[in-house]
Amino acid sequence: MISYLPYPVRIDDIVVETEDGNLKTFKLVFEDEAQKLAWRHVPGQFAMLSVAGQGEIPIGIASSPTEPDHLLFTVSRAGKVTTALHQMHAGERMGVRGPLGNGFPITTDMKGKNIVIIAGGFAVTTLRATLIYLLAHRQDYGTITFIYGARTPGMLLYREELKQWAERSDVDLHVTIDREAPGWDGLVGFVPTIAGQVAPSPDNSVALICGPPIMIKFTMPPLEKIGWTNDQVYLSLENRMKCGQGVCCHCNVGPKLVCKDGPVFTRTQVNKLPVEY
Amino acid sequence: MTNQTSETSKTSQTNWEPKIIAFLCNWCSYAGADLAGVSRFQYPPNIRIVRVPCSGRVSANILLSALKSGADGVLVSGCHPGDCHYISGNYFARRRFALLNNLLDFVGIEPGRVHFSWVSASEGEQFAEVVKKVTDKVKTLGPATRLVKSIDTVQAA
Amino acid sequence: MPTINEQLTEEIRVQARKLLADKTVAAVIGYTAGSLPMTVKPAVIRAADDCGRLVWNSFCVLNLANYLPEVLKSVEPPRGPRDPKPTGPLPKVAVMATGCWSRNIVVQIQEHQVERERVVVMAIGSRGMVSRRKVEAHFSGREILAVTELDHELVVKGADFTETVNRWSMVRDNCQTCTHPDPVLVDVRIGAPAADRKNPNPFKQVEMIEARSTDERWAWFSAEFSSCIRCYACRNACPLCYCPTCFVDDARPQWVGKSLDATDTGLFHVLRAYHCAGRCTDCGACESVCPMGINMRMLTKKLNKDVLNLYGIEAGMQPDTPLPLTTYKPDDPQQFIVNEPGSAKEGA
Amino acid sequence: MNQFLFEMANIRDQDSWVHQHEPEKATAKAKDLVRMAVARVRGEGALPYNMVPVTKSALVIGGGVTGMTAALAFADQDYPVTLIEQSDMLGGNGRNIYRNWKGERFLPFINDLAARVTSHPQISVKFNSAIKDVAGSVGKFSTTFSDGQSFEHGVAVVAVGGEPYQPEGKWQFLHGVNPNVHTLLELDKKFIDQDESLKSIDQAVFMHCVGSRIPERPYCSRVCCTHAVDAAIKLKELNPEMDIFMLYRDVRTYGQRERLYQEARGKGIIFVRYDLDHLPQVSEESGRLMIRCHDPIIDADIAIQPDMLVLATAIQPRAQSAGSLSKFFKCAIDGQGFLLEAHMKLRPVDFATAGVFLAGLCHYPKSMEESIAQAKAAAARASVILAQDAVPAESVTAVVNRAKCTGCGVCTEVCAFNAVSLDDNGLSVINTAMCKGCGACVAGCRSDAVTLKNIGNEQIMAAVDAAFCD
Amino acid sequence: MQVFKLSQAELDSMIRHFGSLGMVYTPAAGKQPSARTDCAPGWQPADGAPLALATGPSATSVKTFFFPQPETMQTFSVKNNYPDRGLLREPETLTEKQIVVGLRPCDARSVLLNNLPYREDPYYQANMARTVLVGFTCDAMCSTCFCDRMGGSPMATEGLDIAVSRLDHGFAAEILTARGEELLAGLKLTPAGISELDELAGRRQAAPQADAAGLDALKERDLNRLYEAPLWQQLGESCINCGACTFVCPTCYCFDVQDEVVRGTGRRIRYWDSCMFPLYSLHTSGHNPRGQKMQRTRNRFMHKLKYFPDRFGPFSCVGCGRCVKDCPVNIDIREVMGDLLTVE
Repeated sequence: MISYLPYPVRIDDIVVETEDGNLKTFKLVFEDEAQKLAWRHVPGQFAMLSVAGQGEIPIGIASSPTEPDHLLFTVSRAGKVTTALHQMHAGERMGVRGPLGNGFPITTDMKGKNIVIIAGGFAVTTLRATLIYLLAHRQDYGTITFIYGARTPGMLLYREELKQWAERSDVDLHVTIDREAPGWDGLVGFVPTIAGQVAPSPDNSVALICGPPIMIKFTMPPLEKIGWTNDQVYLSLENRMKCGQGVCCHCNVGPKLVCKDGPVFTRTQVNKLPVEY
Repeated sequence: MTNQTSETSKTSQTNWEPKIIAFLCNWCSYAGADLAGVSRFQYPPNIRIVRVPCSGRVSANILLSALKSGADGVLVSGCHPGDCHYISGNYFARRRFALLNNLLDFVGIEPGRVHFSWVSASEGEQFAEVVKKVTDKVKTLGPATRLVKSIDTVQAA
Repeated sequence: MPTINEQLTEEIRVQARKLLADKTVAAVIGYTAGSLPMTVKPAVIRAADDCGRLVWNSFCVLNLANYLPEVLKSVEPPRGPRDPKPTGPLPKVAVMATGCWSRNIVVQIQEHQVERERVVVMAIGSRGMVSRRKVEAHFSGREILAVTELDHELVVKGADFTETVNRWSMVRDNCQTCTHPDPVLVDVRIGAPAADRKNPNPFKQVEMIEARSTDERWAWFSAEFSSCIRCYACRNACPLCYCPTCFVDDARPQWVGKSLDATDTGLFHVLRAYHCAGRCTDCGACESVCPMGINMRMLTKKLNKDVLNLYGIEAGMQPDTPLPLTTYKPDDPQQFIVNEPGSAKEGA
Repeated sequence: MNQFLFEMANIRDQDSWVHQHEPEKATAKAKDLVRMAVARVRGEGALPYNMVPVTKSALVIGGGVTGMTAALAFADQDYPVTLIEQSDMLGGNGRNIYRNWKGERFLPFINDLAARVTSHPQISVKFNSAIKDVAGSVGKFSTTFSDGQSFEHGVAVVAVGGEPYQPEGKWQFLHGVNPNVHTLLELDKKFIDQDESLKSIDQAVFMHCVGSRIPERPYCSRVCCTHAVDAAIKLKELNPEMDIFMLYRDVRTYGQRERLYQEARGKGIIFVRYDLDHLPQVSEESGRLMIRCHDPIIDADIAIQPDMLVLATAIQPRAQSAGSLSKFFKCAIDGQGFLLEAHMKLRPVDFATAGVFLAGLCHYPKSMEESIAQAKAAAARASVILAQDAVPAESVTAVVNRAKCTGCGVCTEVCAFNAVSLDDNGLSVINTAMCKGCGACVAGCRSDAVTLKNIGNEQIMAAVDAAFCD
Repeated sequence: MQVFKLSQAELDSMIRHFGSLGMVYTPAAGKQPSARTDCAPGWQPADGAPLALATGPSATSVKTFFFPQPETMQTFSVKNNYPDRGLLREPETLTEKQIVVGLRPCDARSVLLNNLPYREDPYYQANMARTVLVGFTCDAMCSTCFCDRMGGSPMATEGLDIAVSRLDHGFAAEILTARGEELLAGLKLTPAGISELDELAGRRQAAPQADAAGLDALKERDLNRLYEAPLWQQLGESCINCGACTFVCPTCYCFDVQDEVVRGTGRRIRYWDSCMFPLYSLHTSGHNPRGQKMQRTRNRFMHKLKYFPDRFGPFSCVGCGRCVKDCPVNIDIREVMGDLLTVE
């Protein structure tokens, strides 16, 4: 039987991620030890964040299963629930329902492969979870290429971690911003351009792409040019959803339910669907 | 059923005191209320003032949602016609309220749940009088039940 | 001898065909035959050859002005949401309109939803639309399989009966009390104009409710509106309800709850009616389409009465006069002001 | 702290002082008020202090005494001024008036004023000119004139004056028909021209309140009583034997002007009261004027056959006040078409529209010295703006959520400041520099597309809900 | 399976007897407000009066008993001084028996169809567990009825606990489940004789039968290929996007969730939503994947006739005809299906 009851969690810490203040990462800890132990998720899954009196909102899980003490969610202030969330403080109580959705195929299709992760804007959240997981199981995967772009340096998420990853030799990290900015000596250019330049060969590889639809659209041609096929590319779809568990029907894209059949689809699967996302 | 729950829980308190939401315009009626304070004009402690820039800021939606939230009475007060700080806000408000007032009466909301008044910044005593009149009227009507939202408190508590 | 409606239908077809053929308009909004007795389908006709599908009868209860803004948009050249409106003349759309529908178009023009020069009003003097619900009630429970319309009678057939009823007795309440059956906008005249009707008291039903006590009115309101299933057919059938986000759907702020309790449904209907204040032309579409048969028209009719009495305005009749809630007079009546000398509540 | 993050729970004035004998209930109320204030302020955000740089020049509209006075007040402070006048001459109505109630002649004064204006290096006068368009707002207006030229200015003073009512209908009293019926200004013209024929008049009648204090013009024109009494005295000076009757409703020779009234009585001028139910009847009988009226004091009908009838006609606003001008400068007008100040007591020479001021007869009927004082006041108020490098614009303004906007235009209609308009896409846009934050558009918007910064619907509802959260 | 024979009086007393076992609901005559705030209008508590059913299905569907409008999912408090402030709790599962009398076979079938997406849903299942369905088979069909075209039949009993059928003299009550049997425990009823059983069987045989061939034909159509067909544009153009069809539909089951707070006390409810509404699919960003009426109209029919069958097997329509009857603009799903079969 599915459940609609969120687990009670406490906000342990809130980090303002971006210069505009509109993205905050919430560190949540379970109030109930048994619930904490029972929680199992894979990167790419999402959960419903719940604020009593405001409602629920689906948010990708930004923490990796290999960080077992807490859950991380990076939330953009946009609607009613997220605005309320942004007004909350450490120590306050809220709810989490999940994990929901299918997640990335970390133990199946991705295992033993070279991994290319391409992220744009704040869609990087579940890919952060993925990267942390991959690094924790480093021996199970081939090369790891991580391409991440944001509008400005101040709009990059997880800046401390980006620095740490940059220093690692087992991750090929490319962080880019859209336009030149003072104090920025890294890559400049849109994600698709950078991806075309740095993406490895498609042999024995899998790509995970999350970002605004326009970025995804323009990222494919450069990849295709060097031989990538739609089967190798995983995308994460978003749609309005309410139950998160395949019942309420809100998130359907043709016959598929994003919450249950997704949010992760191969590009081959997505191409078969009507454009209702 | 739920409406009755709220009614009984309200009336069961032996000394029921109505809560009246008063939307006061910033320039006249709110200042009039301040003047009533400075002048120590006493009036019943039942109103809860929400300051708004102008009576023209108060929409039917706002007024009805105050009733929905459980206000036993609602008062909207602004500058006298012609004195609006924003020239014409209260004139528009007057038309909106005239129609709303009649419509609420039509659907059976007790006359006297919802009040409108003009009180200027210099009318502290007038303000106290209006509040007295409104409070007395609401008290004779008893707790509001019509168009009051109520959810099952038994399950929630 | 063809019936009046058959003649009108033929005239509509001829005129629509002409308008489409000579490219005066890009589309015609009208009615085509329905699949059930006493139903018609609103349709947008874009080809002259298609005009034979158009029909006109006494069951055209949905206000076609409802479709006008969207159809007008559909015939414009496509553009992005941020692109400015094209400057040159845009294609026109023809629409059938009776008195109340044409007045709705006037309100739509006043509210910038429709540009007058892009609308070709095919004006039809209304003879009153028949209430399907009244006919069904007349045959209480016996299923009606076919209804043939004569000029003054309806021939109603069921599995085991055929009965003729007087047409006017089955006409909707709003049409029976209508005083302006003829369109106020006329571009193409269909049939003969309808004379204004003298109605001794178009607000009789409203006054009957007003005459009741407060408690009786509340009982009436509660009973009438608690059968609402919140399908919003009334709202969506209304040409005035064109907001992209209706207050009732809005979560920020959540004006009205989503449940079926009396407060939520009551608030919805009070506010919906209020939002039509001074704009409603009593076309009756809301009431006609309600699957639960709720008489929500009483609320808008009450507002129409007050707007007329207090401000002397009838929606859609005075295109040059601002809508009543967008204007004022310094000496507007204010008996409801609690501290006004002579106020209704004074000393109450 | 940003001032817009502040909310006050008004415990003192609106709670403890007004419920002194009910401390428990007052405390319960105080808790509610605090909770309500917190709920409300939670939804608030810091708002920017918008500053508009000030263009240090002034526009004065109207070249009468008022306008000239205002222009000189600016110019003498070294601010460039453009003065526009619709005719080809400065002076306005003043040129048609013989003297003031102190007996001082107007024409020399006006000629002197006009000379100072035309010779002032900071004043440029545009004759035969009108306004075609006005853009911008306080601090930076840009006004285009009928000749196509435009002028940038930080403030504007509206002094378009008024005009005499031309008698008509039952107030015509044969004016324009019988050559012996004049208005006061027409009589002044004879004074100015030193018309000798006045001396030969044996009997004159003045009719007060012609066109004033009637339903169409319910106001008192204020200056005509004094003017009429003074003119009557002047006639007496010309011909002490002249019989003069004043047909009046109420005499308003206020302040020091009362002495004129006393003087008139002393000189034997006869005051006969009439009321609207007993309007004097004026007719021609065998070529002579015949006036029949009822004297309520002696309760008798009287008939006069004067040589001259003088009508003290009302002052009325110029059509352009209520027309193009109020549209261009978003000036409020009252029911009669006079321009309306922002607040009768607190802001008597300001318009509700920031940066625009008013003085003179366009405001309401007043005497010359009052107009002059008001002109100086308006210029002084306006100079407060010109003295600054930048002025703050209202921070609490309306904002439009375009996704919810229907473009119905209700907001544009109910905005008293013309701060709302429909853009090329037909959707509502707020000119925040002109918005005063009253919220009329918010309440008028059916689709919740407009909201007011920091006084949004959600915040008001949160405050209301908090009152019931005990 | 037992079959009893009932006179009108026995039928009435049987229904009265149900009142001692739980709440009994019957279709309301005309528009009746519901006795419950969480239950759609159209049903009323049985009042003991003899049941007089109109031909065809009740005004509103039986889904309201399984999928109430609204359903409280959780409750909470947001009062400052409340220790569990912000903590959501599930209300106690309702176990009070509700006996729904007078539904038609089409509605009975809808309960089973909805149970496919809802088989893991705790609230729906709790309502399944406490609801007993006493249905009346149809001895006549309305002109808007088409259950036979959707795989049902006016005499079908699928989904019912007890099925009551009219006979020439009196009624036959078929006890179909253990729950049905429970309801009748303690009642002295006359088993149907051979003649009644024969009559029942005869009536069942004579009734219109499920048209399997028609269903198969539609199933074989590749509707995905018709995704861009012009018929959607025409339908969408006349549709006014109200939710009447979805709300009267027994097999429309999608819901929205919202929190309500009144005077510090809150509840999270789910309530009927309609894919006809633009807000249904609107993203917070303002992007709407089904922003046009046509897209939403298409989605509703595609869901019923393609997506649901692809996922669960049967079409998500039982042919009750309510949407046909109540559509303000006469969109007739029978015509839509016909067009889908013929359009190229």
